[in-house]
Amino acid sequence: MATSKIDDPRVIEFDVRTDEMLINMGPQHPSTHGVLRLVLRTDGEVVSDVEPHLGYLHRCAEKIGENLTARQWVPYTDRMDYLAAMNMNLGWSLVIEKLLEYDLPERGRHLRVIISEMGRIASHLVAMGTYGLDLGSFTPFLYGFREREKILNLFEEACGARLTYSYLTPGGATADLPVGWTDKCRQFLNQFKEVIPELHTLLTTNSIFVSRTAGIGVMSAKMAVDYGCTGPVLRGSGVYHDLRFHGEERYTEMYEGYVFDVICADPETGEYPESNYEFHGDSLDYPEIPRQAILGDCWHRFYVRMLEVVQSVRLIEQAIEKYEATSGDWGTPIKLVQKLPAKEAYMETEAPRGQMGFYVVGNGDSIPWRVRARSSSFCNLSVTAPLCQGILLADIPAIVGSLDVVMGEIDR
Amino acid sequence: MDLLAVAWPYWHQFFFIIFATIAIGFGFGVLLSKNVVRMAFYLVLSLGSTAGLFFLAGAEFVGAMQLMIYVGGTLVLLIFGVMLTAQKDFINMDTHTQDWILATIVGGSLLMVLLFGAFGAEDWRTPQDINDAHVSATKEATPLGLALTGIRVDTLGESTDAVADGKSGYLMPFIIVSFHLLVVLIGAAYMARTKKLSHATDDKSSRAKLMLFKMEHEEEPLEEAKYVVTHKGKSALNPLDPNDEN
Amino acid sequence: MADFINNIFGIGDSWVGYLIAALIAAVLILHVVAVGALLFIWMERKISGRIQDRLGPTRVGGKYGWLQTLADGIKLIAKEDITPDLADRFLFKIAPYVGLAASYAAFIALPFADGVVAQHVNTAVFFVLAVLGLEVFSVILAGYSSGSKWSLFGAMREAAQVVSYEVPLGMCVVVPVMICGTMNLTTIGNMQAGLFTNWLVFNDPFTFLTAIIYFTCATAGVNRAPFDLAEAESELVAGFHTEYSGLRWSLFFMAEYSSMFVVSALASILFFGGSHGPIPVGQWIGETIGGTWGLSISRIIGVGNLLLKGLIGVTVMMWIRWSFPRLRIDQVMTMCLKYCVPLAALGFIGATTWQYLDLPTANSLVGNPRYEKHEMWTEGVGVTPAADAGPASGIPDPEPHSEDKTANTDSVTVKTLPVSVVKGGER
Amino acid sequence: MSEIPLVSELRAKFGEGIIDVNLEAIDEWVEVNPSVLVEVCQFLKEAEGFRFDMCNSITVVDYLETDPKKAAKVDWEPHLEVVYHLSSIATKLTLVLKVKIPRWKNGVEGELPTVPSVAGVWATADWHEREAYDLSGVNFLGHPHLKRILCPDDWEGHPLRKDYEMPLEYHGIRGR
Repeated sequence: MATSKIDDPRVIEFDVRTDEMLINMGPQHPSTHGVLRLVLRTDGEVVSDVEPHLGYLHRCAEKIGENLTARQWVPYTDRMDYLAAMNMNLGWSLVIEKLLEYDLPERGRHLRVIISEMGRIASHLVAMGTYGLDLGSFTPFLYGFREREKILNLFEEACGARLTYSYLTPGGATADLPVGWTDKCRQFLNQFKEVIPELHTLLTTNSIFVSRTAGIGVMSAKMAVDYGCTGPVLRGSGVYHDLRFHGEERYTEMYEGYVFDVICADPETGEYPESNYEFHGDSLDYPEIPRQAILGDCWHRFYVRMLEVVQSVRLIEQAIEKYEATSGDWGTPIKLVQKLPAKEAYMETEAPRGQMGFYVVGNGDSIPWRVRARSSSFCNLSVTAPLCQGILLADIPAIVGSLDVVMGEIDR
Repeated sequence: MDLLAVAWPYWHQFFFIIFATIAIGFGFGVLLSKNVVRMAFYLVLSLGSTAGLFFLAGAEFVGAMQLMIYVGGTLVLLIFGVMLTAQKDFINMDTHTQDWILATIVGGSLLMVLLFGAFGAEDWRTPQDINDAHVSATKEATPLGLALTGIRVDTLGESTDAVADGKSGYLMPFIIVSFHLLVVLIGAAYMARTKKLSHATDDKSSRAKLMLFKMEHEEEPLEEAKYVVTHKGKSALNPLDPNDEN
Repeated sequence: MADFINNIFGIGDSWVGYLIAALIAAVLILHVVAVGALLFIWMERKISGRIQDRLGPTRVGGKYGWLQTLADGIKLIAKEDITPDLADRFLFKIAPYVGLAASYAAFIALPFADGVVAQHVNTAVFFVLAVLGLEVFSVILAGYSSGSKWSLFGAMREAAQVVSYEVPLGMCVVVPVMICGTMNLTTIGNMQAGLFTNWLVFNDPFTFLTAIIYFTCATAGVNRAPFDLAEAESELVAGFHTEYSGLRWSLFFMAEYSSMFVVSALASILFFGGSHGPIPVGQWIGETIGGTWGLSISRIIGVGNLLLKGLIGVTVMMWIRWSFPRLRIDQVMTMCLKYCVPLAALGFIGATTWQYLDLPTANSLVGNPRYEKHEMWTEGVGVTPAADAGPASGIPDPEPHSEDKTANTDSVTVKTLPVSVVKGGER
Repeated sequence: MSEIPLVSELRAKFGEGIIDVNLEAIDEWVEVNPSVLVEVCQFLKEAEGFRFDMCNSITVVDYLETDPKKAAKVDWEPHLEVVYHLSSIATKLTLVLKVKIPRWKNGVEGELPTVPSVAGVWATADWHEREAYDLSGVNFLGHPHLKRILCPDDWEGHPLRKDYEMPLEYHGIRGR
């Protein structure tokens, strides 16, 4: 962009200029999530330029996808966003079902809603914990992980694994939920509702946390859309877009008949939809927004995630009722060497970190011709460069933490 | 347990020698050392030992003052400055021979003046009575405080009119010094403020570039604030059947 | 002490007594520092565990993990002390010892009970503040000499923070000094004898405010909790002590824990009644038993009181550390310059006017006037409090200069000054 | 078939720039001539009824059948396809654009085919195009700083090409 001649009083110049320093933050830096390397050009304490370097966790899963059949590639989708592996499996299964025009029984759809929303809660708990770690407070991390352990125990009962599940395969799920699983799930949800206000007091309304995040890394709606940010990062800037509402036919039919609302601040008034959680009688009201928070800053992104957890709790409760009402086939997976038609399909689902897109090109036999995974953190991370111009060094973990990126998903 | 109570005649001298050697030794260390940061650290040690000398002489207030002002204040900033600049080629400072000669001449002459002055005072030449009480006198800072606020405790005897209305002390110089420091403080703050930049064109200074970047990226708000949901996730190329309500 | 030892060995007034007395004092302080660090490391793990809903160490040495610190110590000793090749070897090795020396020196002037003090420094408060100011050297030297960019950043932030927090710290300390009229910690401690209402923190609302500001600035000055910029893991890996390992690294932490204790002990002496408990048990026992036994028992209780208060101060610091995120460097600076300094100034002005107008204090509300004669039960015993010849009750005799100069010194008696002139001195 | 408003508008505006429209595919796509790609994207972004302001992903599919047996049966000859998935926040519509380009520039092995870069239209395309260049070897003209994003900078070859050979060793690390 050509620099035009400006003599504007607001442009301040340090005449005592310390020489600029090139500093590597990462790839083994404790605060970058996984192996992300940020090359910072700093002028004393102020960061003037940030350049993320990726590829330290690149395994080229897409090339492997060209040698494996659809069901064999499911474990690779687990390893992309390893904190929300369930939602990755869901994305891949939906794309394959779209390609095969394979429809799922009722019970399978409700099972998928329960599992994917539980995965969303677990992922947001990690996001909350690591964000607290980035800003220096250790305790929220442990509170978050205490709750996440309970979810992982439930997942272990359902599919035997705790991190990379490969549970939701194209055609349904590898196994039905064990007997009594839904009661344990209800128990977990009831005690989890008391924990949520605790998490809010720990971080969301903590005055030091607010002063560290409110008004930092403000991203306008236009910039968010332009850089392809999706999920809580997009909704944090006030863009009303949630694939569970506005997604494709095949994805939104999963959420047919569910009562929940999209967590996004109304750009003019700036309020969030109030919790009106009387669906089950208890009032899980949201903490109010601090004065210094601007729509689109780190605090709002964090706030959107914390409120989405409440929506997920509501969704799971409704899904359990609907799931228990149905019976019979839960959606047995497709054949291992299922022939794929010579067509192509692209499908995006609302993963906890954003819209996770899968693109499959079939060519007649069971091994797909081309497989592509569009990662949400990849686009969310591309915003760090413009956002981190001219901020203090200590704000970089605050901004990168608020984007909640996972390197497995970015590098694939 | 007043450790310094003289039982062994040379106790006082023993500590004096230790502190003196440290002060002078590290003073020379500052002169001779090449590494700038080492010099600064030697300076800390030598000024610290002069503080020790003050404590030895029973002047605790001045000793603590020396520690706080010189070592705690000035030298922190000195080391701060040295640390920031001592990168790559600024780290060693080797002086040429003629500088040495000049320095020894000037230094030596000043030393001579100092020595004559010191040994001239006959008070200091007479061997002090070791058991002189002044060493173990009450080390009380209150008279010092009173003197600073105008009442000279030790000249209370001569009751001139100055003493009566409390003007005999050092109140006047005390006030002058504090105003002087205030002025210096404000001056320093003024000098260190950030100055306005006259032009910001292709100046590569990072701060100018980033301010410029920010100004060009003034975001104008997205046009449609409210989004109307028309076709829920439909493909644009899908033949729109009229009765499709979304 | 020294005369006591000389009498025992019957070697008369020789230097041996003094040497042993000095050694005893030094070893006692070393114990406070070392055992303190030992206890605090274990306490930190247990408290952080409790706050984070977990148990903390339970295996090493019994159910409560008593020996966890010992295990850490052995691990640290066994670890290899690496010196990076870019490092400035001499300064790199010296830095931790400078830090430990500074915080250790602060114990010299800290009175643990009425007479129990290593070296009776009259300007004790000023001395402790001056010495605590030296601790920043160890961090700067460590940061610079380990040669890496990150530790340099940590050291710069640290220096900026500690130097700027000395200002409000100094201003807060002036308030108790002004109220008690002396910088001698023992006297300040003794002035707060009696019921806890006599503590300076309840003296007037302004000293209460100053106590809070003091504690915040002390936490920042010692680099703990929300102000621990220097070793902000999330930005600068581990700040200035990134390159240290093994014993040298543990010395830094010993210095940190001991200066934490010094600062909270100072807080308890200045504001929370020093070695006097809320109910003056030590004093009663001292009076009832009387004699040297009464004196020594009350002093032991006094030492216990102070150690307990120091412990409580350290626990509060740990509690704050594990429940708050970290502040940014510019927020720390604005907090210091825009909040702590003005509030400290307000506290100072308020306390002075309160004092000048002689408004009622908590003590006077309860009915017993402040400064009833302290140490009255020691006079009868004939034990001169350790060289504390300067009770604040009157102006001492001016120092007699050397004989030949002023012949008439011994004729000068204590002059009672016109009260109007020396109002402050009366206290 | 009834004329779809978007297709008619595109045809009206760009004439034969729009090569083909396939409505039978699961995701209907429009094939565009590379020369007119940037204008089409600019138009799609600003078109009143459509406003495709989010470019979801840019993928490069390599159509080359390596083993001769199957190559005979295949009905297309070897080429690269750059697939743009677009979606719109305002109207919640989705669209797929395709650009067909030869595998190597004017047939010379090792010479990357070129496509005009849409990084000017959508900022997210910047990183997507860098990844497409890095993994599939397509040179995007006009891209602000086109260099590898996932593989190391000095890596030769483009892994997602069908005829890609894994290097024997890389800086002393054995490849195969």
